[in-house]
Formats: sequence, C-alpha cells, structure tokens
Amino acid sequence: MSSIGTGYDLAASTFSPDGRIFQVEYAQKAVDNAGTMIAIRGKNGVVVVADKLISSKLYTDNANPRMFNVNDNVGVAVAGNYPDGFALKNYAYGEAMKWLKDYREPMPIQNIANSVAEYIHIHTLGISRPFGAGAFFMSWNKQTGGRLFLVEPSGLNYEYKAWAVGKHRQAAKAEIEKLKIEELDVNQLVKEAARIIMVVRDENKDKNVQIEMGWVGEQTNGKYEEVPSEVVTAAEEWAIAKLDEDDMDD
Amino acid sequence: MFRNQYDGDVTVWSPQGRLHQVEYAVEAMKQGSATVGIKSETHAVIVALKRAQNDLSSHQKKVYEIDTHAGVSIAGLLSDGRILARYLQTECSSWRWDYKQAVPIKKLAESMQLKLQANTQYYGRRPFGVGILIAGYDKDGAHIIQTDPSAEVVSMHGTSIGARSQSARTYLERNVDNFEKSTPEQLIVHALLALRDTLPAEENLNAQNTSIGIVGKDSPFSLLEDAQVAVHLNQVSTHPRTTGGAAAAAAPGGAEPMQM
Amino acid sequence: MWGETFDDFENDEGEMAMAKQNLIAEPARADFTFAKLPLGIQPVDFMKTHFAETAGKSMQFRKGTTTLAFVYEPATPADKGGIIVAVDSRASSGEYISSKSVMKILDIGDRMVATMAGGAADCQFWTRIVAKYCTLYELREKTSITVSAASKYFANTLYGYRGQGLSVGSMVAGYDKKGPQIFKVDSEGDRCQLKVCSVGSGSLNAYGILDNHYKPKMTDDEARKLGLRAIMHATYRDSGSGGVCNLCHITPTEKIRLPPMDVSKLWYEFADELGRDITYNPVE
Amino acid sequence: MDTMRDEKRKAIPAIGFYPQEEISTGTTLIAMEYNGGVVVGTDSRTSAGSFITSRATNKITPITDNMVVCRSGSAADTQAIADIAKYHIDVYTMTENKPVTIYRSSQIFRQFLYNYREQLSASVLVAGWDEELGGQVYAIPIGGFVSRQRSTASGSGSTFVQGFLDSQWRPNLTLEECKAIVKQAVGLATFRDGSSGGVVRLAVINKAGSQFELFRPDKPGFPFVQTPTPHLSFPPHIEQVL
Amino acid sequence: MTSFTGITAVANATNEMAMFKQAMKEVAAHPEWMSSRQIERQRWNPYSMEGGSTCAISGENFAIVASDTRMTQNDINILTRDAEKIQILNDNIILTTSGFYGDVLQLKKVLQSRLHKYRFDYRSDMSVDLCAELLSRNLYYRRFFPYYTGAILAGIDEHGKGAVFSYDPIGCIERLGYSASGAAEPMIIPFLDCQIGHVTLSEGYERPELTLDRAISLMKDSFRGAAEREISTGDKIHLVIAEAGKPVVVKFLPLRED
Amino acid sequence: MNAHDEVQRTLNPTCTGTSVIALQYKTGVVVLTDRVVSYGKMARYKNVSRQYKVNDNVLIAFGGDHADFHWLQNVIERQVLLWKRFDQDIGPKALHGYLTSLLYAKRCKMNPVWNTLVVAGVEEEEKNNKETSTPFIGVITQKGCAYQVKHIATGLGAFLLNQAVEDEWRKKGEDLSREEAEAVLRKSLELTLYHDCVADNEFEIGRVDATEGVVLGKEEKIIGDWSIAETNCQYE
Repeated sequence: MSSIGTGYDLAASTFSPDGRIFQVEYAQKAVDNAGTMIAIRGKNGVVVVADKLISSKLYTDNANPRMFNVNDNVGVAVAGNYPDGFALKNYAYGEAMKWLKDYREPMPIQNIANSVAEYIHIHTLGISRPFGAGAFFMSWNKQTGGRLFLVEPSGLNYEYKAWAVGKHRQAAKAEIEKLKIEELDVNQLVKEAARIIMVVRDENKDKNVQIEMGWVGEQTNGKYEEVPSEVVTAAEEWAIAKLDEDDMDD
Repeated sequence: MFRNQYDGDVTVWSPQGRLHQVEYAVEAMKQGSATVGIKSETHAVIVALKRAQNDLSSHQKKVYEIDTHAGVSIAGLLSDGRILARYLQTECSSWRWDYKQAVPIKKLAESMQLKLQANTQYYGRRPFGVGILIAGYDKDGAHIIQTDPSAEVVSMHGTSIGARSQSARTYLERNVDNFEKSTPEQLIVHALLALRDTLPAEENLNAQNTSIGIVGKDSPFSLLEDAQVAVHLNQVSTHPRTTGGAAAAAAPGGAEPMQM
Repeated sequence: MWGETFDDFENDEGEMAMAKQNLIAEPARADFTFAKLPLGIQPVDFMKTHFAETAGKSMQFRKGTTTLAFVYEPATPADKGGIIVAVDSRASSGEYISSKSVMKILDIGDRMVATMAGGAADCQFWTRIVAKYCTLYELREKTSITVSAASKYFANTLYGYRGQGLSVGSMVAGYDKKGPQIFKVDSEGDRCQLKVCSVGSGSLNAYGILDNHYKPKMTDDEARKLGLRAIMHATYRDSGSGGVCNLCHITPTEKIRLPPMDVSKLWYEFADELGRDITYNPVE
Repeated sequence: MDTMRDEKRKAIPAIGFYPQEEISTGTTLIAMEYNGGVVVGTDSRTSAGSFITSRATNKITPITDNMVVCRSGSAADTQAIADIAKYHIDVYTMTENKPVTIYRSSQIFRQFLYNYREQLSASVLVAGWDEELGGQVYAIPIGGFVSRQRSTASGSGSTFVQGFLDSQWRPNLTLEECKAIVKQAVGLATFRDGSSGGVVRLAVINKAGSQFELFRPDKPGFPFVQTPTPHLSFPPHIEQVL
Repeated sequence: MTSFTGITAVANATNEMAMFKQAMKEVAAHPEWMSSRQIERQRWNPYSMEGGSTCAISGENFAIVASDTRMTQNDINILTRDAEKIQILNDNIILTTSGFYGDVLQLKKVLQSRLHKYRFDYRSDMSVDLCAELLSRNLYYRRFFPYYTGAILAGIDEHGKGAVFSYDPIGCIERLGYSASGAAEPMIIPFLDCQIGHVTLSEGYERPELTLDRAISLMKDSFRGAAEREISTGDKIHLVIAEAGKPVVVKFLPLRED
Repeated sequence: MNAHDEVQRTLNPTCTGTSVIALQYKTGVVVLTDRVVSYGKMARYKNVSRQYKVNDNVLIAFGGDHADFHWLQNVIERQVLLWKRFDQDIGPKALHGYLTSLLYAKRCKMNPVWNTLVVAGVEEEEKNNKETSTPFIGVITQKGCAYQVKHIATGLGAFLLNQAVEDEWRKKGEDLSREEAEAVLRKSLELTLYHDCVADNEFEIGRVDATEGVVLGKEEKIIGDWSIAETNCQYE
C-alpha cells in the first residue's frame, strides 16, 4: 500500500491501517540508499568492507571512517546516515564501558548487540525519530569462532554468516552466496570482499568511491582492527585483475 | 520552493529516507559569509570574511580562539556559532582540567559530532544553522575539521563553507597538492586567495572585513591584528583575480538545486 | 538495564563531572550553594578540628576587631552632624597579627557603610552581597534603599546560615530619608537599631569611652575626636585590636573618609588634652 | 581475623539503643582447586560473643548449580549479600540465556562488598565451575579485594591452618586427595579456634554440578586430630591423672 | 529478547536493590547508630601540610614572587626538593600558595579554567585586579570545607603598577605592598616590615627606595633567614619576577638543604 | 600510605601492600615492588603484583589497599580506552593529572582512595619519535597531593630509603644506567627487608624504557646479608 500522503507516515508513533510503521521503513531507506557494506564471516575471522563516497579530494585520508572499535575485541561498522551511525557507535562504546566497569571484563559481542538493538528500538516508539543507520558488530575468539551481528533501524538484531546492506545489497548477497565462505580464511575474504564491492558498483553512478575495510580474526589475535591500507590496495589490485580475467572469460 | 509534509520537524523521515529540516539548516549555513581553512604539515590557517550590517556597524566576529592550540571560524547563524564555539571552549578547558594537556582535535571533532547529531534527532530542538571550521594543532599534526548542521564532521586538507564557497573549494582543489609543504605565509596567501574567489567582482578583501587565525607547531593560536592582515592582503593583491572565480561567483550561493 | 544502578559509586564520575563544570565556570546562581562537607559532618565541628589554634598559624582565619559608630546632632550651625564610624585595622590569625592595615569600613552604597568584626572573610563576602542587593534595589525601585531595609536583608541572609559557624558582627550605618541610622547585625541573625554602638573584642573598652563622653549634640570636631579616642583606648586594652584608626564621617550630604591615624601616635596626641602624663616620672 | 575492628558503641537509653554484639560467623572456610573442579569445606558454628547461637549452620550457600558461596563475618550482612547477588545472577542467566561465568559472579559480589565495605562486615569465598575456566575459587576478604586462588582459607580459623594448607597443596590433586586435605584443614581449625566448631560440611563443585557432604563428630569420617600425649600439669609431686 | 518472567524478575531485583541501598544510606546517615568506625571516619583529617613558605613583594612597576621548593611530610620527612608552589597564570598574574598541596593544585586549576574562559569571552587576558577578586570569591565558596591554603596573588595591575594580594584560607582579601604565607611567615614579615615598610627601623637610618634589585636581594635574605631557622623551608628559592611591559622571568637559587 | 597515616587511619585498609621504590635512569624508569598482600601483619596472599601496565608508555605501581587499587585499575583501563578512541595513547603526565583529580575528588568526599600511586613512564613529546621521549615519575598520595620526582620511595621506605636513593641518584645523576639503577633498587629492598615487618623478599622490578616501552619484571627473590647475626647480639 502506498504510504505517501496518507498521513499515517508522519510519526513513528503511528500505525498505518495495515499495521505498518512507515517512519521506521523510511529510516531503513536511509540505510538502503547509502553505500554498500558487506560483512562476511569466514573460517578464522570476520571481514567487513564498505564502499565510501569521497566527494572531494580535499578530504583527508580515511576521513569519516565507518568502522570503529567498540572495545579491543569487538568492531562496529555503521551503515546509513553517518551522524546517526556515529551516535550509535558512541552508545555501543558507552555500554561497553559500563560493562567493563561493573564486571571488569570486556563486554561480550552478544550483549553489545542486544543493548544497541534495545536502544534503537526505543527510538522506534515515536518519542523521537528512528535511527537512519544500522550497525554490524563482529568479533572472533578461539572458543566461539567468528561472530557477526547486524542491528537494523527497526531494532531487529540477528546473527549472520554474511550479509550486505546499502545500495547494491541484493547483488552483493547474490555474489556472496556464490562463495563457500566457511572455507575461506581472512586473507582470502579480504580479496573476495573487495571484488564483490567492485562487481556490484554501478560504473556510471559510483564515482569517487573508496573501499574501507575492517577485520577481526585469528591473525589479529582476536582484536578488531582496521585493515592496513597496503592490504586493502593489494586486495583491490587483485580484484581488478580478477575482474579483468572474468571479463576475458566472458 | 514548496512546502511538503515531511519537512516540519527533525523527527520525521521523508519516504526517501531524508531529513528535510536538517537539509534546510544546511541552507542557513550557506547564507553566511564564507570562511576558508587549510592546513600544511605543521600549520593550520582559517580565514573568514566578515560582513558589516551597514556602514555604521562594526564587522562581525567570526573567528574565535578556543584554546592555545585551536581556533574556530563560523559561517551561518553567528549566534548559533557562538554557542558551539563556547561549547568547544568548555571542552578544551575540561580536558585541561582532567589531564593538564591540550585536548586532541579528534576529541573536539567527536564531541561536536555528537552534539550536532542530537539536535537532528530529538523533538523540540532544531539543528544548529551554522557550519564551523576548527583549525588546530596537536600531537598528530595540524587539523582542519569541517562541521555542518547535518552533523557531518569531516577532517579536511582544506575547505570552505558559507556563501559562494564553491568557488573557494574549486581554488583549493586545484591547489591542494601544494599545501602540505607550504610555509605559514604561503598557507595564509592560499587561504586568502580562496576566500577572495567567494567575493563578487565589485568587492575585495580589506583589513576590516578579513579575519586570519593561524596555529601550528610551537606557535599558539593567534588571531592576526589588522596591521598584520594588511601585510598578507598586500601579497594577495599581487595575484590577479581569476576569471574562473568571478564566473563561479556569479552563481548565487544559496540557490543550489534542491531535490525532493 | 536495571533502572537502579549497582552502587553509589556509579554516580561518582557523574558527580565529578558536575563538580568540574561548576569549577571551570563561575557558578551562575542567585543564592550561594557552597561546597558542602560530606557524610553530614557539621561545619562547626570541622572547623574546630582543623582550623583552630592547633592548626598552623597561617591556616587560621583572620579575625579580631574594635569597631564603633554613633549618631550625633550638630552643636552649631557650622557643623554637619551625622554618623561617625571608627574602626581599628588589626587582623589576627591566632596569636599572629596577619595584617595591621585592614580596611574595616566597607562601602555598601553612596551614603551607607558596613563595618566588619568577626571573621574577616565572612564580612567581606556578605557585605558585597548586601551591596549588590542594594544596587539592584536602587535600579529596580528607582530610589535608594533605606538603612533599615539593607540591614534587614543582611540579617536575613546571615540567618540562613545560622549555626554553620559564620562569624559576623557588623554595623550598617548610613543616611537615608529617615535620617542617620545605625543597625547592628550579627551572624546569629540578630539585628537592632542603636544610636551609639560598638562591636568586637575591644568593644567594652570603646563603650567605656563612648558612654563617658558622648553627647547627643557635638561639634564635628568633637565627634571625630570621640571616635578616635574610643578606638585608641580600645587598642590599648584589647590585644585583638590595633594598627591604625580608620574613620568615616557620614553627613546628610556626603561620606567623608578620613586618613588613617596610627594609634600609637594618637596616644601622644590625646595625652595633652586629657591632661594626663604619659610617662610616670617620679623626679618631677 | 575477620572481626578486626573492635566495635565499641555506647548505649543510648533515651532512644532505646543498647548495642549488642553482632551475630557473626567466626568461621573457618577452606577452598581448594583439584584437577576437575573445586572443593570447599566449612565448620558450622555461629556465635554472638562467646555464646553459640547455632551449632549446625550451613555456611555454604548454593547460588547456581555450579557455584556456591561460603560466607564469613556478620551473618546478617553475608546473607543479604548472597541473596541480592543471587537475584542478579539469576536474572542475568535468564535474560542472557546462558549461565553467568564464575568470574563475573565474583565481580557482582565485589560490587557490594567493595562499595559498602564501610557499612558491611562480610567476607566470602566464591567457588564454582564453568565451561570457560573450569574450577575456580575467588577470595573476597573484608575490603573487597578479589583474587583468584588455588588454595585459600578465610575466617577466624584460617590463621591456624594457613601453614597446613601451604604445606599440603600441590598441582593436579585428585578429588579424593583434595577432599581429604580440605576436611583435615577444617578439622584442625575447629580444634584450635573457639569461633569455629560443630560439623564439617564439604561441597564439591565440578562439571556435574555441586555435591554436598556432611561429616558429623558423632559419625565416622569426622577428621581426627592427633595431639601429643600430654605431660602432667600440676607439679609432679601432686597426685594427678593424665 | 527478555521473556516475560524475566521482566518480573528484573522488577523484583530492582526493588530489592532499591531497598538495600536505602538501608545502606540510613546506616550511613543515622548519627545515633553510628559505629565507632563511622565516627572515626568523620574525624578523618582530609588535610595534610606540606610545609614551605612563599613571599611576594610589589614595587612601583614590578612584582616579585618567591617560594622555597621543599615539600615535606609531617614537617620532617622531605618528599621532594623540586616542588612547584608558584604558578604563572598569565603574563600579569602569578599565584603562589602554601599549605595543603592537593588544595594548592585544585586552586590553580580553578583559576586556570576561569582565565581560559575569560580569554574566550573577552578576547584578552584577565588583569590581576579582577583575578584577585575572583580568587577571593572562589576561596569563599569553600567556606564550609575550606582550602587549606595561604594564597598570595601578585602581578602587574591595569595601571602598570606592581600588586600583591594576600588571602586567608577562606578568602579575606587585602592588597598590600608585600606579603608572605606558610610556615615562615612570622619570620619573613617582621624582616620586610623593617626593610620595606620601615616601621621598625629606628629614626635616622637611611630609608632607601624599593628598587627591583633591592627587592630581589631582600627576598633572598628573607628566605635565607627562614631556611636557617624553619625546618620545613629550604632547598631552593623559586623566584619569579614580573616587570611592567616585560616578559616574566623565572630563576632558581640554592638554599640550605638540611 | 605514609607512616603517619598508618597510625591514624580510619578507613581500615585491609589487604595492603607496602613500599614502592622507583628511580629514573638515563632513558627510562625502574620500579620495584614486593609481591605480598598483607592483612594486618599477616602475609595473606603471596605472588600478587603491585604493578599495572597501562600501555606501552606507562606503568603504575601502588602501595596501600589492594581493593582500592583494583577499583582504580578499572578506572584507568577505561581512561586508556577513552584515549584510544582519539587515536592517542595516554601518557604518564596526563594520567598523573587525571589520577590527581580523581584522588582529590574522593578525598573531598572524605572517602579517600587508600593508595599511594607511583606513575612511571616515558612521556612522548612527539608522536612516533622515541628520541625526544623523557622519563617521568609522578607520585600521588591518597589525599590528592601530587608531585613529580626523579626518585621515590613510599611507605615505610619514605623514611628509610628516600635519602639513600637520592644519594645514589646524585652521585650518577642523569647518567645512571639501567643496571646501576636496578642495583640501587635491590639494595634498597634489602634495607626495607631488614626494617619493615610487612615487606617481603619476593619482588619484581618493572621498567619503562624510551625504546623498549614497558617491560614487566619477573619474580625475584633476595636473601640479604645475615652475617651480622654471627657477631654478639646479646644485650650486656
């Protein structure tokens, strides 16, 4: 059913006659329209990659990063409206600090994701507007292996093996499904992720874009880190070569 | 411009997933006279164009020192800007209170981002109708941070905000590669040239309508006196005005097309 | 998650941040909320424990005084009449004279002063608050405040801090539409109007002189001399008083501050007038 | 040992306040790791001054299937703390859908014992088993200092057996060896400490859960303390019996 | 994520927690029932005295400030010989404080923050006259839990003249020609009364004008005297000289170390 | 905790540690603490470290109550995380400043943190330039009295050792090598061992070096020299 002009879509506190909350859906649009972001859990770690629009060369390198540490072990990657995402990251960080204070151990990823989801959910009740951002949370350790959660603007929180959000999420998901991600180690994941991002780009529209990557896994010792720029560059080069190869095959 | 039903409040998303009120606030910033900030490896400079309401009134104050290692300049609603500048000053002071050291510029950027974001999400507030450039120097080197009402806070090599700032940015983008190794004097000249490009052809920079703030390694933030400003302006006047600047200046600042 | 936090320490950082904000910027508040002692400790007990004689000399609060004021009428048309306010200038921290040049006549308005006896800091701070009130009153009401009202405000303010160890004994003296008036105000919240008044550790000595020589009608010269003399005698008998004598004469039209006089020299000055030998000289 | 401070409060008849000696569990608590879990052992005496208010107290309070807490200090304080901590742990377990680790539980105890250490007179041993770290013992004496120990004693009787424990502990004890040491340690402490006495209660916590055992003085298995045969105490020329 | 029973349990625990906290507060607040431990705690001395002395002299166009650099514990045990008791707040304002060093540090931070804010608000540095009143007020805000400090504020005032302001712990303020505070105050002041105030100098003796050089040498003599006869003063003189229109000069001079 | 407070203490520190001895050498700082937790005079827990590695530049050692320090440790850990957010490593000076504020604030609530803290570290003047780093030792007492030193002994050591350590320092001054500095510390511990009831002979020496960063010490043991017992120690 159409939402626009009905008047049922002006506040998150309003249900439409068919039981939908349009404001939350619109907020989801902010995520859907933003740059593609993919997160994949592999054999020994989790990799997240985002396609970032760099609108001017006046920006410093890695201005406006989308990936952060919540604590040493858990990384967060925010998709959608950047300031909203930043606020979410800040909240997650605050929660992790509180946990550390109370229990003197780093907050487990599940609890972080739950807590952020709760916070997002409160914002869908209509007191203020819903967040126009979602967040991937990722971690890895020996006992549990890699873990990957996505919290959406609606407050939903699911664990994933791999997922994509943003502009070209459908194409990206299709690409991911082609891979046997459980068998890939992090170094391969980085390359594949770069390739997928490049494949799904719309060459006419997506200019001035830059890849940002984060990883956590065995080789980072369970610490979430930004992927070093030389690794990213290498992955990009590999991806370009691979794409050319595919083109040749075609 | 027409009114649509999704632009009444910051707490409403449009069906396209946009926040119109926030976008309008960005327009308010674009009405303000321009300011330019650029940095080299060791220094950061902000220059601003001050307007006077009329011949009898004094010029606006657009550049503030917020600590010995940082200053801000403002474009947009100056009273909003002053509130934010004061907020940053308290942040600096607060950090000094805790650690007896100057606050990292990144901390200022983050505080700013969160403060601005809150005003784009909660009912009963409006976004700040102002953009701010923070020039600072800390352990990580020189910084120029650009903020705008939509709570985008970005670290830049150089940037400009305010009326006709596109012309200034064009100049900066053309010259960005030279900034890194510039001396402070060269940096000021670059900034002034960029600022001059935002002016209509019949106006020019003078010591009264121009503010220059500079900060860098081993030199605390200072707001240059009129006499010092004049010296730098003299240097600028030797550079002829580009036609490109004038052409860009012809396009009115606040009238960039708005998509629905 | 709990709504109720684990512990009170939870708020520690919040409280610290708030305290910090109060200290970083001047607190903008109409009524003063002073930093409080924790754990319900009483200020009086606390001061007794940590700031009494046992504490280091410089760590005691400054105090000790003789102040006086009286109202008189002019004896001849050439005289102005009004109020004489006279004070000494010694501030002692325990046995140590921490200052010998304190100005104990504090301005409250154009024609109003307050004297300070008791805790020096207390007087300085609160008379400023009163002065501020009086100025605002004048701006608001477009007429100057009466001495009575000013002193009432002073007394009320002090009463609010009763029992917390403030030490103030002040005379608010001035000229208003009702004529010359003196009100004595103290930190217990007491306030009374007097014609002749003295406060402080040397007040009894001062009263001795005042009561002996005071006349309702005096020449200006007589009155000023009376003030000086009373202070001078008080400084000689009270070890808490000394230094110079500051004197202020409030007439119906103006407030005249006289230059300070060293009490040591005053003694010699008055000796002749009193018809008294200063030194005992058995030979003569 | 845990009643280090001598409480001297004045009676205030006007308000009907007469200070009483606090009912406290002057206690012996022993806990020790073995190769598959932990063993804890306690006495059972609760006293007020010199009066034994209970001679068969259970000082081992189960918190979850795989965790117990042994209490010493003021009986009222420790019970309150144990109850509240149990509430917290239960709710966390429920909302997070998995058991709370022993480490985190010890931190929950620390919250109370540290933050209210001026008001409380309580010290506990948190002992348990979890998937992550296996058998663990956390000692929290008065003051709220938490430390994980392999072998520890707490309470008034601990002073008498610390040396014994130091000499007995070695890595990779078996369950039986460990139980024997703990039981013996409690026996030794009750033998010399007036504030400890009664029965010996043991708990074994391992992967399977918690098993509780009771050793009564009137039943076999109660620890036996061999003392040297004494000499005569009156002067030798006086008629007396050994 | 939370089951219904879970919520009830949360509510119960919350309630329990609230009651527990309430009980704890009552125990802490009710004076009649206080244990000896709590009474003792109230009498705990939050102050300590780190000794040392400071002094300031003002002249026509200068002000000099000096302190020793010894920090002692209980007057006898020397903690450090390099303690800073003088803070240069800006080109015109110098604060020097004796007493409890924790309060000294706090006071310094309070003033620094206010000066920081003033600079933002007025685009210039505060003058010493204003700062003097500010300090007095801030000392008094702690009237019921005072700073354990004897503060002296010195500098060059708006008219280019030297200024010295002296305070008691709760902010009694007085502008003087010279002042001292700390352990050796009763030794230094009589000396300066004689040499600068000339009040105890017999008639007929020369009364030289107070020049900067004379002030500095008097200052050195004061501290030498204090170090000879006062146990908590010694090690070094930290001397700060402010002259109108010139940058502030800092010097360190040796003193007795015993 | 100083000896004076020991007598008039009211807040009953329970599990305590005694002296911390620290000394600056040419390119860094060495810190010595023993490894015992005392409960009154009982050596209740052994092998407990009193040094906390904050990050590569800072090492904190403490005397006084262990429970209080554990609380502090958590506060410090969160500070480190806070700074990391801004891509900074908290330096010893900043941490010293922060802890001073914190301890002072707690004192103002008459609820002091019962610790004497020694913040040892190297202060990075410029990022990624070890050459310009300078050694730093900052001390904070429980009342919030803070100062910076070149050498320090706290606890009973303040009375016993300060002068001894200072003398060694003055002899060699800035040029003291690491080995020499550690030797001074060992010698000092021996002294406390002879005169402090609650000092233990098991100890560790941690160090912060401009180039190596923080290196935590291994457990060591000292026996001391007991030849004095051979001479006649009878009273006459």
